[in-house]
Amino acid sequence: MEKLLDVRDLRTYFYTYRGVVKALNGVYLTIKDGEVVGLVGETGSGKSVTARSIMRLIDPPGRIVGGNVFFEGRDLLKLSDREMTKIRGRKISMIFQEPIIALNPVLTIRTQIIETIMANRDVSVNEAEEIALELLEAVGLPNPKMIMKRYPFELSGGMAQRVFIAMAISANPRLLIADEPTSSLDVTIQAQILDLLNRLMEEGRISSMLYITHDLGVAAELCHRIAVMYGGRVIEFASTEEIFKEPLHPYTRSLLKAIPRLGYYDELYTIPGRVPDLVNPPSGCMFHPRCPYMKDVCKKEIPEYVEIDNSHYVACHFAGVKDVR
Amino acid sequence: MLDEDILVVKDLKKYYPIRGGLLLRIVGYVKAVDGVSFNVKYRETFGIVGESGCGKTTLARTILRLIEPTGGEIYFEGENILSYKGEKLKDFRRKAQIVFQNPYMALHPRKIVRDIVSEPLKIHTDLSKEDIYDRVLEMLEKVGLSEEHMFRYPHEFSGGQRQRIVIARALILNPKLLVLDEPTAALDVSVQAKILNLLKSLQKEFKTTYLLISHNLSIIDYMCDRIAVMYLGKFFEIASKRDLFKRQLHPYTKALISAIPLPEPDSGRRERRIILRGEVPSPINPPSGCYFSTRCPYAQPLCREEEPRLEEVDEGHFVACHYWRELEDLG
Amino acid sequence: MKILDKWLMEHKYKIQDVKLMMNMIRESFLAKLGLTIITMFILTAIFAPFIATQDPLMQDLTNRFQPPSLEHPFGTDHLGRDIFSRVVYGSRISLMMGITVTLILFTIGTTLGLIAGFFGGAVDEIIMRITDIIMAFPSLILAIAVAAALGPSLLNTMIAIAIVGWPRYARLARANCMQVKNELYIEAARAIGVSNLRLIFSHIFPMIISPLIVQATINLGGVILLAAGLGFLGLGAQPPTPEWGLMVSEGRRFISRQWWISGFPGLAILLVALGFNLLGDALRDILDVRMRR
Amino acid sequence: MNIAAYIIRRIIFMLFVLLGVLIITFIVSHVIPADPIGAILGPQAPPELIEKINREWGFDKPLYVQFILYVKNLMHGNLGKCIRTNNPVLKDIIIRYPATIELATTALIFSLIIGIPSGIISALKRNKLIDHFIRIFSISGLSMPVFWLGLMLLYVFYFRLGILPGPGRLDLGLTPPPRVTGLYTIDSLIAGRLDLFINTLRHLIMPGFVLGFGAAGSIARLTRASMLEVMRQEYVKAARAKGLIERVVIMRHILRNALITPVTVIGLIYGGLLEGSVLTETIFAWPGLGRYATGVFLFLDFQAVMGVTLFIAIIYSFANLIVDIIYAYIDPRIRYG
Amino acid sequence: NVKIAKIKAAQPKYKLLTDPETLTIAMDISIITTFDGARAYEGTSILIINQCFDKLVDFIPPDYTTVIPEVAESWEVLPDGVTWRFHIRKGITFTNGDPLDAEAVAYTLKRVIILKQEASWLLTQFVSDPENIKVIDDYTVEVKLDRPVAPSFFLSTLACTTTAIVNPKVVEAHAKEGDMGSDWMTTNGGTIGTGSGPFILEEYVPEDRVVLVANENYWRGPPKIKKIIIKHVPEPETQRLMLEAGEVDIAWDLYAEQLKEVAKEPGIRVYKTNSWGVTYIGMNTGVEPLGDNRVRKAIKYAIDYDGIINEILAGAAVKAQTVIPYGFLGFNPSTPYYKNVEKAKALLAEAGYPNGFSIEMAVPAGAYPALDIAAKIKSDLAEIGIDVKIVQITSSEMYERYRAQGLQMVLAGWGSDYPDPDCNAKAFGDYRIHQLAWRNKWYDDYVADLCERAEKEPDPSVRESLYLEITNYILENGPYAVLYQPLVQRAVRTWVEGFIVSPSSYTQSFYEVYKEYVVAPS
Ligand SMILES: Nc1ncnc2c1ncn2[C@@H]1O[C@H](COP(=O)(O)OP(=O)(O)OP(=O)(O)O)[C@@H](O)[C@H]1O
Ligand SMILES: Nc1ncnc2c1ncn2[C@@H]1O[C@H](COP(=O)(O)OP(=O)(O)OP(=O)(O)O)[C@@H](O)[C@H]1O
Ligand SMILES: [Mg+2]
Ligand SMILES: [Mg+2]
Repeated sequence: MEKLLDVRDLRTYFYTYRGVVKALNGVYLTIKDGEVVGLVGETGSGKSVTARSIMRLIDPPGRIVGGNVFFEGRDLLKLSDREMTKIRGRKISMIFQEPIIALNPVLTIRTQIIETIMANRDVSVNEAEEIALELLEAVGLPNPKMIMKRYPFELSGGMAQRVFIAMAISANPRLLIADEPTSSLDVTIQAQILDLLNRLMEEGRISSMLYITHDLGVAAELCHRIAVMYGGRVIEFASTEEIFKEPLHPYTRSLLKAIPRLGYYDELYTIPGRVPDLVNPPSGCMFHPRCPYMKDVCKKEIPEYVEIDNSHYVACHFAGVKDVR
Repeated sequence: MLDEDILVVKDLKKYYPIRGGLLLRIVGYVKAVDGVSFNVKYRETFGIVGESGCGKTTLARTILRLIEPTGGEIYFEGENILSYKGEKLKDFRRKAQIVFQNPYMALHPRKIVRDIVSEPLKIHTDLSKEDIYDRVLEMLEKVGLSEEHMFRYPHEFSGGQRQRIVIARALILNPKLLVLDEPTAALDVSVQAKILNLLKSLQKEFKTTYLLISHNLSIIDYMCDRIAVMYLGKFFEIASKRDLFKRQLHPYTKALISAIPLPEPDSGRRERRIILRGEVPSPINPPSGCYFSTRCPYAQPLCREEEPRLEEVDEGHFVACHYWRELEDLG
Repeated sequence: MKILDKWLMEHKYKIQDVKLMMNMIRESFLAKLGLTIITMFILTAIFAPFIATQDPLMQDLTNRFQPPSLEHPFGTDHLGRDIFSRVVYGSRISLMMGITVTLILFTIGTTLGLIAGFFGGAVDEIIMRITDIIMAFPSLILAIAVAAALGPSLLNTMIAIAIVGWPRYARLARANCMQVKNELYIEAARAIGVSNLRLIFSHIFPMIISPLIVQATINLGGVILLAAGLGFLGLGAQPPTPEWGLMVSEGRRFISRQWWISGFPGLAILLVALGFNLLGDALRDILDVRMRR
Repeated sequence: MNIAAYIIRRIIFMLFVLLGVLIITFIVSHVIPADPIGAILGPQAPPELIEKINREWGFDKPLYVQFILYVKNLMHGNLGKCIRTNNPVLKDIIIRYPATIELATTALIFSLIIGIPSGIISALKRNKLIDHFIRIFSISGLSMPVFWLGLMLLYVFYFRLGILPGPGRLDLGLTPPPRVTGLYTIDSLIAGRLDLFINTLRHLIMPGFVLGFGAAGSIARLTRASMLEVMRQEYVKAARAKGLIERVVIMRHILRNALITPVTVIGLIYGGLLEGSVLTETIFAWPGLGRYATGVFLFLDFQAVMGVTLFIAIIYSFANLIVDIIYAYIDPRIRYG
Repeated sequence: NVKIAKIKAAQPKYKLLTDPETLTIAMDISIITTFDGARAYEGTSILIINQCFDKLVDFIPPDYTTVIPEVAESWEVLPDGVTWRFHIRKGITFTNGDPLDAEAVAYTLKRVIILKQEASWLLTQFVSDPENIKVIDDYTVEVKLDRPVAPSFFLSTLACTTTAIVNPKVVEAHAKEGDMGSDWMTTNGGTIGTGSGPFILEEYVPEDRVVLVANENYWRGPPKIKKIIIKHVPEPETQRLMLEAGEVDIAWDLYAEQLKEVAKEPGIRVYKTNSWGVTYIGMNTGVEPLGDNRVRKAIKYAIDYDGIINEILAGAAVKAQTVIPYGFLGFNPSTPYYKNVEKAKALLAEAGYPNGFSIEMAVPAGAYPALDIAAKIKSDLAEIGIDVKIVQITSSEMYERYRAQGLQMVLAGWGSDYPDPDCNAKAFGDYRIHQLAWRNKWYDDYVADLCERAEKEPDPSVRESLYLEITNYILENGPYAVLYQPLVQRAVRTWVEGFIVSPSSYTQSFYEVYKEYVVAPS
């Protein structure tokens, strides 16, 4: 499998009155064709910024200050705005955490879905309308004709997310970026949406996906590979099994131990300290103030992002050292 | 009404009126809590689980008399608190406390931590300034904060720390009942673990009774002794934790438990998952008969006509389903 | 020393807040501009006797209609008075009036708004319906009506503006109060057993004060403008008071030749109002940023 | 709730507000005892005559009786008489309001033409030099004493440069077009008099600009704020992510939503312009309601005061009503079910 | 032609823009209220009515002491001293050709009494019953007065437009509900057939213009100008510009300063005359310490009369300190008061106020130059330690409060409706008629009695000496500081000939006006 997306050393900063928020500090990430990659991490770790940086949708005061985003071999960051517009929606599309506020409140669903189809496919209005109906059907919405006439506020969260998914897959993009598409939804509705995504992948409507979530359970179910973010970096990236069975980074390990699971009643493991302040990040390894295995070098040097085992990437000075594991 | 019950709720209802039309008359009701009965024993942790909008928060607020119920009775330590007024109500407030869903919103943004945590003492006791200071410090240390935090504003804390402050404020008067309304819903996993641990240890120390509300079954399972499953303002099933996870009698409970994604690759749950049809109906126009009948994979004609009552089918195991027996046989 | 230390400790973050705000003002060109203008006028008002070159009331009928010159930087008017000195003294009147009226508006409006917003029901209905009625009047017209009815004088101008102006504050306070009232931290306070009065003034009020202050800053400019407008119509200060609006009005008869008689006082009105509006606008931006963080 | 019910409710509410306006005006115009009749008749008129005429006007009756009488007459469309002009108040108003409407509308058009584009540019070029410039301009608009601006412009463009006409609605040598609507612009076109039309427009420039300047400032500010707000919204990001070209994003997603706010305040702004006309008309000798209003207020001419206030309040409320209805149409969220 | 040459030389840059046959006047006509003489009580209305109607008698400016016959060719008083007989001039017709006869005159007079409108008191102060007006024959009317009065007094009021003769046929044709056509006349008075004056009202557009055309059949011969257009120009500054540009022939309402400046321009002449009124400061003797005549005198000595007249008013006033204006019977030229701070201070000290006191002075709101004068007086009185608080009040309120004796000091004007001294003398002197003397609480029976005597005195010279005594007494003791007598001034293009300025609207005629013009080379 060839690399569809190859993000290298991506850096995105926000220039705010509080100072420079270094939201991304060199993110590495690859997605192969036909693969679902999960991006997990706690609030503020930079998941959304990564997604938006790939789409080049960072608004001022934010700016992508360095790195490359290779997509189908081309560096997206070097494209003109016009060319980038052609990538969005056609090649890479995106779905959002809160589908209701991501839909324009004063336009009908019909307007919004048809404008998307027409922007990315060379079709007439009538054809677009047919495609729209077919798509709405495909995402499991009952009575698509009715839905088309509605305004976003008349939809429930689950329905709106389905509409959004329909729009996102309308041009058969090669990559779908899903930024926590279910975290604003209920468990049972979440199950429906996950089921839908699975089905769409099976049907071939979705080929590759970058799935962002903070819920390790969701990632475990959906993804082939998982990247764990912390403090604006991907600190571990491996296949789903390895992440859960053999996590190498101390953060990943602590995280896994902190999740309550059914039938587990012992005291939960906790990570001391708090998430790093991205305006004044800790020196060296971002995680060192909270790390149980912290050594002097961790305070001084930023660990490199290296491949340890086969396709198992980690950014930790001691990732290879057995006893620390 | 047993002596061991700190709280007894009987057929509690809370309907929010919807106004509309020319004269803004009441045109309907949101039946947020629609006839709920249960009891909470001293020192236990009673869990209520349900999806968003099913009325959990409303139930919590009603029990604490932050809003007035539309109907039903609430007995706290044997007394009907709905008749409380003035001093009695104030007294009730020191005995029953609440921790809210969103720690980011539950603290006054313009007050420093010391003032926030000392407020209950100022209202309910006449301790001297110094005593109050000492008590506040002591409490803060118990929840894992220190003196240097006393003069900070809430926005300078992380979500977890804020929730600690909320807990400190709730426990400083040593209440008998603490209602926890999704105390970790807004927090990250690593922080959530700390709060849950803290709550557990504090319960041991203060011997408080917890009423824990959550939409996350794993948390409920981790924390609670008994669990109630709520849907559209009603309880579908009440059971002790062990019972419930062994044997779910209500199809909704089954679906809920199967819907939880587990952090274990290839657990095979995906295949066995029960995917419910459609959306949760609106509490304004709940379906006729059993409220779950619109989404229930096993619904029968009877379900759409007659509402099942919550009945005790086993020692301490209540369920509201016409066909729970048949379903159990089905497996 | 200890007390000071403790105070500093307790207010460390408030002080930081203020510092942060000052930083933001410093970063905003418009805010700096506004603050500079206001400071200039406030200093002028305080030190008027030292800045003015002569008695603002002194008439010199042999020296009428002098165009601006070194001796009379802004020229002289139709009674031979030095316009510069009159403009300088006028700043006292305008600022005094603006600030007093705004304080009154703020107090009345906010209190009523808080009461209406907090208690709702009949009280709310009554207060809000009154504001509706007053707001259905164009404010200038109502102010003119009230000022005309009460008879022209500085005090009556102030009363007129106060009558016209409080509903804005009441509405703002009410809207914010209703919003804050439903915030979780207010409910939390109620759960603790905090009394209504304490809720309103110690919990809700501190939360809604910022938008009100911004409103007041912007409104100060508006009040000064409105007062000048009434002065211009002859409903405000009495001659020979050096009130700017009145001065513009006095000079109006001579506008085709002696533009400076109206020109400079009007410019002063513009500048003061501009100063407050610039600052208020910038404050609002800053507040917006703060609210969003 | 459907739109009809919404409108009916708004109208009922409006009537209520207008009654309040009446009561307040009535109280206000009677706080201080005044004798407009005596003032009109001058110092020489014998007191008996003054009393007689006061009696004829019903001014000797108790206040509440006067008020009830007034409201009764109002029901029959009778607004009473203006003491000063000796005309029925309604007639006085009808003669004058078109001038004010023409002026206020011109000002509104000016302010929209200036305000909306500058607000948009300002938001799109946020924190650039042009943004600062536009913001200072728009805040100056809010801080401008219109009466002074009018005088200064008159001085420069009329007295000094002579490139714009002076006060009044038409050059003095010209006869107004036959009255159809009372708006000279329209009437002159109806009469087929292009020269009059152009002359009217030239006369409208200065007062229209002076009056519209402040409003332009508010509109620019509002548009800017609203644009910035909308540009932050998730759906704008989503629109870009969907692959829409920037023009479509700005036109369909940003502008459409951002302009809702300015549109909804047009009513208020129009009301503001109507009241601003009091000062502007004074400066530009505009024979409209504003000047009339100042006149009757200064004179405490009760019935005229009531009439004018009521009239302005009605226009004001109607403008707001219409805008609310428009609002309900543009923003589906208002038409909540 | 010499005149043409003069204009040409003086006016090279102006071309005559107005029609040579039309007189164009810029005037503020916003307060025209009616064209019915029986109602009109406001200058601009009266000015128009005066052009369209004839009156029984008239004045020829600037002599306002004796009336001349107009519609009444002659008259006599019967021996009872109260019955007057007017002989109507024969051959006068209304503008529609109807004859103007005794019937029309009697109807007009009765109409005024019956309608009892604002201005009616001018007639009803002498005749209160319409039955006392009788038609003796086609051209003789008899009027029986309620009491004897000085003949000049009665006659001067008949020169007012209140009794301008209307055509009963036309008026009655439009009567409804017993209003004797008043409603219709309000907007249509002066149109063809209603009157008999030198001009006919052709068009009236409120707040825009009044157009009058010549009555070619006027009994004294057609007027010299064919048309008069009165344009509504409320702004004095605009009036001035239009006058300077030659767009109008007369600017009606210029300020003193403007007049001073335009007078310097070639091609413009300023016509002046004394007004029928005085501007004064009233001092309420009921307010401490104004009850003390020494204090009042101190105030009179503190005021800089010359400064006010020459500087603030730019000369637009005549120095006068007594209450009867120049040009009236009984005018008293004495001006004993002048600014004398020492003397004023001494008087104050004598009265027990060496450090002055503080007092309110009411001024009509927004009125110029009254406000400037008030400011000047404030600063003058400040020099002797009196602190004056200026209060602007609207005229309605001022009137109400003044009538209720509720003002402390007031800066006001007093104007007469007709040029007879009685009105002024009584107002200022006779507290019993509840006019100015009463309003300032100056209850002086001596001067009040004198006023009553003077009113009835038939012999003009005796009457004159009585008024002299009255004015002197008021000058010394009265609660008034008379500041000046204003001038009435009109700025007129020099190509306008035959214009005579008059202080009163009902003596202002355009009958003799015409234009000497050149058509400028284009
Ligand atoms: N517009 C912005 N201005 C300033 N800082 C920003 C902005 N957007 C994001 N950031 C900062 O960038 C960091 C990463 O944010 P991001 O939204 O990517 O987090 P996330 O991992 O998606 O978190 P969540 O789970 O809450 O969505 C945060 O510290 C955030 O404060
Ligand atoms: N003040 C209110 N007025 C009207 N309806 C309300 C009000 N508060 C809540 N509701 C409605 O009552 C129902 C139950 O709300 P509640 O907040 O109790 O749910 P919840 O279970 O706590 O949900 P969540 O998990 O989102 O907190 C919802 O449909 C909600 O919309
Ligand atoms: Mg995110
Ligand atoms: Mg809740």
